[in-house]
Amino acid sequence: MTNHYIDLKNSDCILIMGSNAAEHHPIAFKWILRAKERGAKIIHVDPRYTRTSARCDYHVPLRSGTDIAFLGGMIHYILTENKFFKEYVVNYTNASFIVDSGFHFKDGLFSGYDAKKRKYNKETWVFEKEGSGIPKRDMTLSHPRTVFQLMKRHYSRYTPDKVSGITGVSKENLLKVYAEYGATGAPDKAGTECYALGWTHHTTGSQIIRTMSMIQLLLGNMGIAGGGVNALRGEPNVQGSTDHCILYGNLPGYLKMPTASLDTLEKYLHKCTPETKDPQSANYYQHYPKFFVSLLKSFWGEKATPENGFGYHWLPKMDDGVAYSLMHLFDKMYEGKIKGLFAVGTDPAVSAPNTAKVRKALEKLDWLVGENIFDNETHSFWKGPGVDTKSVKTEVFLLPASASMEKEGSQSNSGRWVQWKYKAAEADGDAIPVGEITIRIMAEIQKLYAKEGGPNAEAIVNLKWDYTDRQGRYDALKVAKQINGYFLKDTVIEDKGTKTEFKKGQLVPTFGMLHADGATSSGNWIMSGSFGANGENKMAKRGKEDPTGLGLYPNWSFCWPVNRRIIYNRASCDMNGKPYNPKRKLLEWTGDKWVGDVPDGPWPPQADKAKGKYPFIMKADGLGALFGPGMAEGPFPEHYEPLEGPLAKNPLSGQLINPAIELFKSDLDKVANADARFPYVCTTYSCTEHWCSGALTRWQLWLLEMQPELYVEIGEKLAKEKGIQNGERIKVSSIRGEVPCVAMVTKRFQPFTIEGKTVHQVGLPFNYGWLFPKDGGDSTNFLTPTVGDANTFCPEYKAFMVNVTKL
Amino acid sequence: MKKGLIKATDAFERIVHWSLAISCLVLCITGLGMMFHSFNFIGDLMGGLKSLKYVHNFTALFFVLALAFSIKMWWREAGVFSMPEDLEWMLCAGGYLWHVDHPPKVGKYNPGQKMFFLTVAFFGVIMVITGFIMWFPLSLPVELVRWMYPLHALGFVVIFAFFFVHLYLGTIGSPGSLPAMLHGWVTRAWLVKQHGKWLEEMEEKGTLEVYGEEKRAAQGH
Amino acid sequence: MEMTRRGFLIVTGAVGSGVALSTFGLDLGPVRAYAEELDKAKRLKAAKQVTTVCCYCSVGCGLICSVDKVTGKIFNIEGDPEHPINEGSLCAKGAGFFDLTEANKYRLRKVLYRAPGGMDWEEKSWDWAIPRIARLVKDARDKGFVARNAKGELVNRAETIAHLGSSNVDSEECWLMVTKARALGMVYIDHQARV
Amino acid sequence: MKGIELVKLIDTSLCTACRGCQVACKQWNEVPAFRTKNNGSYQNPPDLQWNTWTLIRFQEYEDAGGKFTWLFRKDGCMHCTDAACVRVCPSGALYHTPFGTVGLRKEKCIGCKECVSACPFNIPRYDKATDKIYKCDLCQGRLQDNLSPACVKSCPTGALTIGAREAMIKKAHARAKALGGDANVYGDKFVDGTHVIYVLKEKPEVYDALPVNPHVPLSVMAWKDLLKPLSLVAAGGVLAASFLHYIIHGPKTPDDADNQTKEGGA
Repeated sequence: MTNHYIDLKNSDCILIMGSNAAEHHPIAFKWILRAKERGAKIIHVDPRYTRTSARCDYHVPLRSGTDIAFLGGMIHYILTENKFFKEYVVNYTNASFIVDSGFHFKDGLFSGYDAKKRKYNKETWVFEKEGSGIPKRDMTLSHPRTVFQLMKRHYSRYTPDKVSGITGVSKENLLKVYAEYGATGAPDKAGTECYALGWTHHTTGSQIIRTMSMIQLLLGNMGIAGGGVNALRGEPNVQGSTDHCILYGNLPGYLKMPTASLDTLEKYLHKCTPETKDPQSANYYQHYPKFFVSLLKSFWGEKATPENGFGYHWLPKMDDGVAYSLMHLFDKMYEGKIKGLFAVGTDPAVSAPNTAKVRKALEKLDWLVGENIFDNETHSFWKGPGVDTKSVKTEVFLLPASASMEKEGSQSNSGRWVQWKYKAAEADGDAIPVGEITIRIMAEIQKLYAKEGGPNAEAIVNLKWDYTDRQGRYDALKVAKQINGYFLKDTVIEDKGTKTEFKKGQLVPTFGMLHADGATSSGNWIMSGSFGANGENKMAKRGKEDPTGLGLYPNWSFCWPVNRRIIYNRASCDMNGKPYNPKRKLLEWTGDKWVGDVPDGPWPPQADKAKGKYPFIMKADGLGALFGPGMAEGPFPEHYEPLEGPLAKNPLSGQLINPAIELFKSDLDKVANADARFPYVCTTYSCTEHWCSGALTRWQLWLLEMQPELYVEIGEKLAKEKGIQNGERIKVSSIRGEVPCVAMVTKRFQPFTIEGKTVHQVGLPFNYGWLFPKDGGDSTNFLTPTVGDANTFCPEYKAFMVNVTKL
Repeated sequence: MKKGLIKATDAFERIVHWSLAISCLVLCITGLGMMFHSFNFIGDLMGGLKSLKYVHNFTALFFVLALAFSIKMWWREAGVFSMPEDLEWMLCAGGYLWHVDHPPKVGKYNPGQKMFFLTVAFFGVIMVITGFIMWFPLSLPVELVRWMYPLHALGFVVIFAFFFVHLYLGTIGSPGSLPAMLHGWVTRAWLVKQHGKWLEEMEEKGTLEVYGEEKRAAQGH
Repeated sequence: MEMTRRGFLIVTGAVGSGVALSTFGLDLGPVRAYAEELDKAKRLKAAKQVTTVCCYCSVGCGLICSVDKVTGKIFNIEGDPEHPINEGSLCAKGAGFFDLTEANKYRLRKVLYRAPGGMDWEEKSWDWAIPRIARLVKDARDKGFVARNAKGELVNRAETIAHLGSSNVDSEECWLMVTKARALGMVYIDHQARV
Repeated sequence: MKGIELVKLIDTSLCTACRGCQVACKQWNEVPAFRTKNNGSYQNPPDLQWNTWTLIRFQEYEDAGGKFTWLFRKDGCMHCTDAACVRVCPSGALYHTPFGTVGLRKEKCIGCKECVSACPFNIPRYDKATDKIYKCDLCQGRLQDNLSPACVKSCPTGALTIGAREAMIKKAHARAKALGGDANVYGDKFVDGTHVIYVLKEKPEVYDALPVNPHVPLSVMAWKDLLKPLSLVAAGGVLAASFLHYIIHGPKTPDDADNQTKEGGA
């Protein structure tokens, strides 16, 4: 989230799209309702009428997988109806930049496409630059190759008629939403968007979110109270686990995982550290080397020296252009290439796409180490339905873990609040925290390598690994401090003429004080500052002060970065630092300093040409990117159909599916697009009463009682066509597999009219598995394809094709 | 036992009577315990109100049996009015309320007793039906179940009231009656006064049993 | 940190009506004698109160665990009324948080092991399992270790072992896991952020 | 009555059916769950049961104009002022608390099930195993220790609030007025006012299992107001009459033996 949960109350218009907030974030929805009570309009755009829709001002159904078309239509509306916040767009975004003359877009493809590799060469996706190296700008936005004009042209194709035909949303509804949301382009209006897995679970997921970000930039809704683009994330510490990057492509703090071609630390740092010639761009990532070297120091401590590149070579390197995501992992496991797996607090045998393939892949493992508080379908895969247990040679460990309230530590919420929690009781039996299990296993491995040696053994043997207390138990505070970072030698920091001295061994109070020469360590630079230099644990703060009245609660827990509650907040003020909306004063420049939230840097506002900086400090150009060359499938989001959809042809172009997605080719990766055997659009989702794969909640009988078994929601019309009764057991099948379930016949799914034809959509929750309860149904991911977003590899769980039949 | 006493009831009759009487009494008392909070203490005597409920419910089973036997046994004698003497008897209230020199002679059961019997039989059945529905109400329509309570209470009102009348008349209100249900032997004088016609019938049929005498079969005047 | 606040008063409901429940007064009246239902509320006040954060969605609601000072066991968990986000309230999953504690009979309590071809779990000790796992990790890693890729570039990758999870453990644990995985040379690393 | 009379307000226009209340109730009161089936609805368990004292009812509703809404209603004890259940309860297990709510002393319940049929809202549920009835007591124990009921405490959106009766009724009416349309207040006008009141978005007759005009059943009135005193009057009357009969008229003694012989021989 750019903003945070409480901030939702400050909005004037909340677009909930790609989220079912009331069901999956009921407490977030509380703040949405607070906004509604204040008079805000709440709009729910979702294929299905849900508990969220029930409390919104209106619900607009759209066909799964057509969000970019819907939002592209909104951009078209905003630009043609002149609803955008011009001052903001001109000054705070790259709308005025002039794009390279080689850049073009034809029939669904941008310049530089390589059909063989399914990848773009992005060399034309760049800006024209002045001699000084600063991008050329046309502040009137009239040059035909300005980002603004290109964008306008690109989205001119997204007319209400066209969009209606693709999405199934009536023209009337489209214009209602566009008008309502477009109205937040006024300087004193705030509009926000809440999304969740309903947007990420698409082959175009990242681009959907980007489209919305563009809308927010156009309307001046970025960086303000009640604005932003807000991911309501689905897991308790998914923010923390993402911040620490349990992800193939990143290292803690979103630092980039090195690739093979970057064979030295210098090359790596050069590649990763962005540059700008514009003196007004803060370009905060210029400090990248400080963050990265401090990370290496936290890994290998004393053993990481300038001479050995701080251990850069000990890190594994990815092959250039190769991904190693969950789907790749199971693809390789299915090929028999992966022999051992740690599965910690996760249940991919239910939650990963194409379950049949995943479960077959697990059978090929030599060993599996599971760590969890309950057993699940992954740990017990060897006795699952249809598995010949005897022939499965996998050695399986299931290690009992402490539950969340049985251990001390921090969790980060979507609003980036890192909250400390305490241990209330010891876990029962032999259960210990996952941290302790990790420490013990790794310590044992270190011993083995110290004794026996092995390839790249230094990386293991030299690893700093002393995170236990005197009793030998896991010490969360010790780890937290290591993450925050230490001064490794006596250091004097100069800031605005004042000198502060830090002793070796003191905690680094903010990432601005990290060093690239090995003088500091920090396990995750964005968390640097979670402790004070004096050792105060800021994550444990419980202050209730609210000086801005906007619900920022700056003294409650720690919020990265540097306790900034709303990021890009300098964009809430005009060029002179005066708030655009005096009623919701997030930040104000008083002439010598910023007052309010922690600003995006201390520099004066942009109007000060000498010292002032642009607001989007993490961008090399310092401005919001309406043109985003970082994306895999193009700098402007374009509508493509899901991998499996009801249409044989994309109504907008000759390019049916996202041209940049990777296609998996195993024998179990089958696809049935516009196939009469599977005529219905299907989507999957969770429910309030269960969580994710249900691996925790199905074991809780109070919750199970409320949602006891797998069901499929079917519209009344389709049910009637099929002769299906409410409550009847039926079967949902895709080309990859089938699941029996209970039919829930409902008015809440209505058929869509797509390109003149009636298209039905159905949906199932993904919370069930065979292990428990015994008669509750199995994973809905038997239906879903192994395919993911071109940038993130989030699987496409939200749009694929099925059939429903009576049993 | 004094010589000359006349046998009014046999052992079986008395057992049934007392079974009915005692179970009815227990039901009334336990019922009272549940009907009025101020009588909840009755439950304490039984180890709690819940035990009282069980006593009430299971005594009811006993009551059902006794009631069935009573009805079977007494239906003919006490369930049918015999005219005209019963009507005459009723017109002078059997001589209970004002002085009547010669109340009409009635059979083994006078109309008052017959009315009592019919009331007990009728309301007894009602109590049984309503009681069982109250005991097992959950599968029945609530509107039906609801009315079982006032009906049960109504039955109680009537039976309870009649119970006292019966008690009074069976004891001090009509001295000489009690032995009929204690050991079964009554005086001739009482019989003449209360059930003259029956005496005559017995004498006619020769079914009269007099203590210390042989049955005087078929002996007439 | 343990919090002892005098009766963690809940005023969610009373805010609108302008009547704080604290003004109910402690007029216990005749019903005080019926202790059965009152016991728990009293135990609550006598308990050690420990704050925690919900482990389901990412809203980050605060909860208070009430721990019996004698047994050391959690006997009640409810929303933390001081918490600025949830203000004491909880959804269905949060309200059932207590069912994640050892009160839940399905919780794992022993190290379980399934031998190759085995038909069922066997109980093992930590001291048996940890060295066994370390051995398996080392063997699998060393066997498939890729020091250099096809192009001959130094990559130091352990491609035969992989790590999944987790977004529902603490950040410190995440950091330990990722550090361990990278030190071992793993590249197949992922967690629920994608699913 | 001592203490403050309370009202729990259920504002259906704010309820998201998250069912936090349904679980919070079970958690606090430590009641177990049943293994249920999906019957084609989110509503589960399908009805209140001895171990489900509050239940969110889900109802798909299309009005005459074809406008669709999904209605959520939290069902549970209404805590009547004139509570039929208290009237009929033989043991005093059901009682009026100083808060105006209807408490339940479980240890006193004898499992007679009278309240089950008497309740105009169909609330109390009987459990065979313990031979007792169960229902919401608005967390009497919590109220007495200055804690709000578990359901109110858990409610995220403010759909459930509790406070002094008059203030809550006022708030309810203000809310219904603000919502406009068919919104109405349910609960303040019958059975002398309930201590749980609703702000309903639709007319009461729209909602499943919600009586439009609830009242203490006539049968209960006949039984408790008429027959109960009547039974005493009747029994007392009979006793008195017998006594009067004895002292005024005297017992009906048999005539002495001579007389009788004479008469008999006549």
